[in-house]
Amino acid sequence: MKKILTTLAIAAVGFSASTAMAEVRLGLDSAPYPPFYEADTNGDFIGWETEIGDALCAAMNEECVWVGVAWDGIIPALLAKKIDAIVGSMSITAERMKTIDFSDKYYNTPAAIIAPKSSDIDGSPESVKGKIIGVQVSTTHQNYVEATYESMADSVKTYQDFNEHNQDLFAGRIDAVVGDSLAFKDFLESDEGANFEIKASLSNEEIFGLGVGAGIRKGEDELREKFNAAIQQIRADGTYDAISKKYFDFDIYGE
Amino acid sequence: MSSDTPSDFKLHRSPAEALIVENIHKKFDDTEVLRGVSLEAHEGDVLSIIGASGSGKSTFLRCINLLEQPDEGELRIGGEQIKFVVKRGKRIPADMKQVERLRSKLGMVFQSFNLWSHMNVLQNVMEVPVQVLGVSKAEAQERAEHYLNRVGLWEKRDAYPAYLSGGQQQRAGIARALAIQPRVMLFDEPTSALDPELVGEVLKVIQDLANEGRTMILVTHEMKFARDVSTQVIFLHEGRVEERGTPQQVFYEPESDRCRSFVSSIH
Amino acid sequence: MSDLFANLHYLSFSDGGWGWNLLRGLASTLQIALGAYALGMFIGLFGALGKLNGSTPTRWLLEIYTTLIRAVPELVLILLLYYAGTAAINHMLESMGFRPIDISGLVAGIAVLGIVQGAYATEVIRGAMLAVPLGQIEAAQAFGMSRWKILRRITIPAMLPFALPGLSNLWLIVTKDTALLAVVGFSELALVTRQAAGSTRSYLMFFLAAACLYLCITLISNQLFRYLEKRSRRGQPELV
Amino acid sequence: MQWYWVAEYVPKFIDGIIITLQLLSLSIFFGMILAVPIGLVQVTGPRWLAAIARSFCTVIRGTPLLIQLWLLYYGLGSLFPLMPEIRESFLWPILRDAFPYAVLAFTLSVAGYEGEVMRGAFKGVPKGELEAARAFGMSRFKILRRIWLPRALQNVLPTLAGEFVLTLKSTPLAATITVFDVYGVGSIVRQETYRVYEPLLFVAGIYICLTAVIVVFFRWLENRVPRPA
Repeated sequence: MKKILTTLAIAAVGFSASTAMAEVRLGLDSAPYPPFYEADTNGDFIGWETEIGDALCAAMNEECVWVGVAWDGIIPALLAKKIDAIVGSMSITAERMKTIDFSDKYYNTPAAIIAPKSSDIDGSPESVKGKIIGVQVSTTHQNYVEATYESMADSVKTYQDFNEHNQDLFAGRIDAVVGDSLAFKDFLESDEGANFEIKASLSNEEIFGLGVGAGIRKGEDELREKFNAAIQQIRADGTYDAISKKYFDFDIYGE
Repeated sequence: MSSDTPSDFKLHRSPAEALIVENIHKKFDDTEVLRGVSLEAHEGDVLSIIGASGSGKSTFLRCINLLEQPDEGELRIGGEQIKFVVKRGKRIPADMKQVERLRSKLGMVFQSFNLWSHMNVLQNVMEVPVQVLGVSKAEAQERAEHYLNRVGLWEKRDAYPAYLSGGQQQRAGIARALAIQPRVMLFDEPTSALDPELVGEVLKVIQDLANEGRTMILVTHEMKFARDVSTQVIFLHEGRVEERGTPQQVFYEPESDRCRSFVSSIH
Repeated sequence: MSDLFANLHYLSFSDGGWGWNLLRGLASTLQIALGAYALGMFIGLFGALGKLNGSTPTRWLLEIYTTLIRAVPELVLILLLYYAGTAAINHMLESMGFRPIDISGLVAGIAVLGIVQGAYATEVIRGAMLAVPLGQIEAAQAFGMSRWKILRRITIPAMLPFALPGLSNLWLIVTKDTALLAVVGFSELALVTRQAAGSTRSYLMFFLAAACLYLCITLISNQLFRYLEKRSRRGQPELV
Repeated sequence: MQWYWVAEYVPKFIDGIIITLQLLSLSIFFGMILAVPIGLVQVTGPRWLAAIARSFCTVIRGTPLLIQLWLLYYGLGSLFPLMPEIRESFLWPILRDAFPYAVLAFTLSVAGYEGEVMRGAFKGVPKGELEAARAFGMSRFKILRRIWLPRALQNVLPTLAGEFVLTLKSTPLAATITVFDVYGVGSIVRQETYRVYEPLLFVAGIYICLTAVIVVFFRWLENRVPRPA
């Protein structure tokens, strides 16, 4: 009994100690999404987007921590104040704007469909007839697949995690995957991805939105403005390009 | 004792041979429980086996239908010899089919009833005729109701064992044994697990069966009962037959001192 | 299969290996499990007392609590409590004029699993308390012990042998239920495994490794509980 | 709280309930079929077989179902590309689908947990009843079929409802490998409507109803089967 009470006391202390709200908590998907972000073997998040996020925080003069959450629960986590901003490759869309606000975009890359090299999928709805398409849930890519391919395809399978549809593509359980063209790079360059290629770049501004921005709770305009200012600042002072150069050989910001 | 009973002998004795057990030995680990026990039962015999606790009488009865495997000795049931083989140093029946067939000729009544608790009384009594003897369901039911009537349990035929008194359970157990129409009935201390006031109703049923001329082997602590119903009484002591004879001989003129002091309890 | 062993270096503790990270995940798993178990016990003890001695409304509330928790999948409960629970607490605090608090993933995980555990623990402990012969408690009352003292000195020690099998089972359940927190993105063993598997694409190997770690927890716990059961049963004949 | 979405998603939820019930009934059916021999050999089987059965139960009960599920689906899936002949085989349409993996994982889980329960149940049948069956000449198989198994099942009946509810409660895990059961449909609603609590509460309500159905069904079953007092 004593032990139980002590444990509870410790838990209560830990509880009250965590009430401080000094830092900005940046939320991203716990699952790896290279080259934008992934947990390294130490459990720390690394990648282009985390470097950009750290640079933004430096520009905002804020202390930031990264918090991994489940992708399909990332908006609820923001609303439940488990995180303060989503910096995890979330596209700015009208649908999401009903629930949350976004900062200005900080990158914009095209979506793509990948399939085995031998496949005759070319990105057109007709070419996916009778095929099974995989896509990550709660993404603009899912919206695109539902709008464009679902009526033609055999079925659409949705995944929690970007890597899992790649794994199922590799295992042959699905015939094609729709996702971010850059995020596919890592997979296509691996041994498992050697037999696959980008079949087509997909564009649809209405669905894919205007690029990726930081998701922020409605009504927190102050934080949003801070993000916007910081994005402008790192674009202007060369920090953005310096970081991007380490990862990409082209301008990821888009036109 | 000859295992080859001449037919004139049979005619002479008139009743046919029902069960012959010869020279049974049984060891548990290092304890010798039976050291050569023999017995011969003919149609209509009522044999009682008495003796102190641990004298081996229950083990002996269980050896008869091979619930225990005797280490030595022979068994003949209804004239059919049980075959044994030795495998990995253990003596076991050679042919389980034969054992099962012969077992279904022996109606065993247990000390703790051992009714199947997931079946009601009627199902308990019908089970072996239908499942082992291949009797049709209709006939088995007729038979079962007949024997339940005999033991005075017809009204309880739909009850489950758990809802019966010990005496009723044991009478159901007797009906179950009767329903296979056995060559020999085996009773293993049928009243030991009963409250004293319930012993009478069970003994009465057994008494009736004895009067009817059924062949029975009875292991019991009820001395007076054994004296009254038996055609032969066997007194076991430390795994050996110490005294054997008519009730008169065993209870009133025993040759052995041990038997005399044992049976003195009923005087 | 050859693939399975070619990637064994991913499990190493040196640079580029996920060994330490898996162990860190294991540590969080144990931390949450211990916390949730303690909380569950606490709820269970008072839940059981409430069910046995509480007023009618208390008993009704506890009945609803245990029934609902035991009828809804843990995964749904975790999501509900994880998102709604913290939001509700903050909402309440704000309406009462306090600042919202930051409930860390660890605390939330412990709270969620603890509430689930509490429902089961309530039933286990209630059953065990009912199994304690009334006479022992009456004896304590007769000697003038206070209610609290009777609970501490007599009821709890006397019910332990009856409760331990159920409680050890609950411990095994909570260690495995921590894996469900992976679905809300909390970094414990299952999620770390998933990250490692996703990064290295060695799914089979990492899931096997994680299964082994969980199995180790179970086997070690079994030994521990066996010892505890033996101890708690001192002075009593074998339970049948 | 907003519930405007319910009407729109009712057909999807019905599909989800059907998937959940299929998952539940198939895994319980196959799981119990496995559990009976797993329990039996631990009581009466040869030592090596009993050891295998015991280890199986320990492993299944000692590791999270989620890990088992992922191990089967993604772990085994990663082996397929190494064996091209599998893709040519007639089994591929089955191996390709996620549903059979979920059924397999839950079946093994039921087998592991209920195997342990059946072991206790077989052990709990009074020796005397089995002996009586032997004494009347029943064969080993007939004793198992007529006496031992029915008695063991009767022993476990009161616990089965609880065990099946536990299985029902674990079926949402299938959603993590792309099977759209009730929980999976709830997730779709969450993603499409951006409402967090209402879909979860709705899903919780469905599970409560399903649980109630199981409990009531078993109570009815129990009343039909006599219990030894």
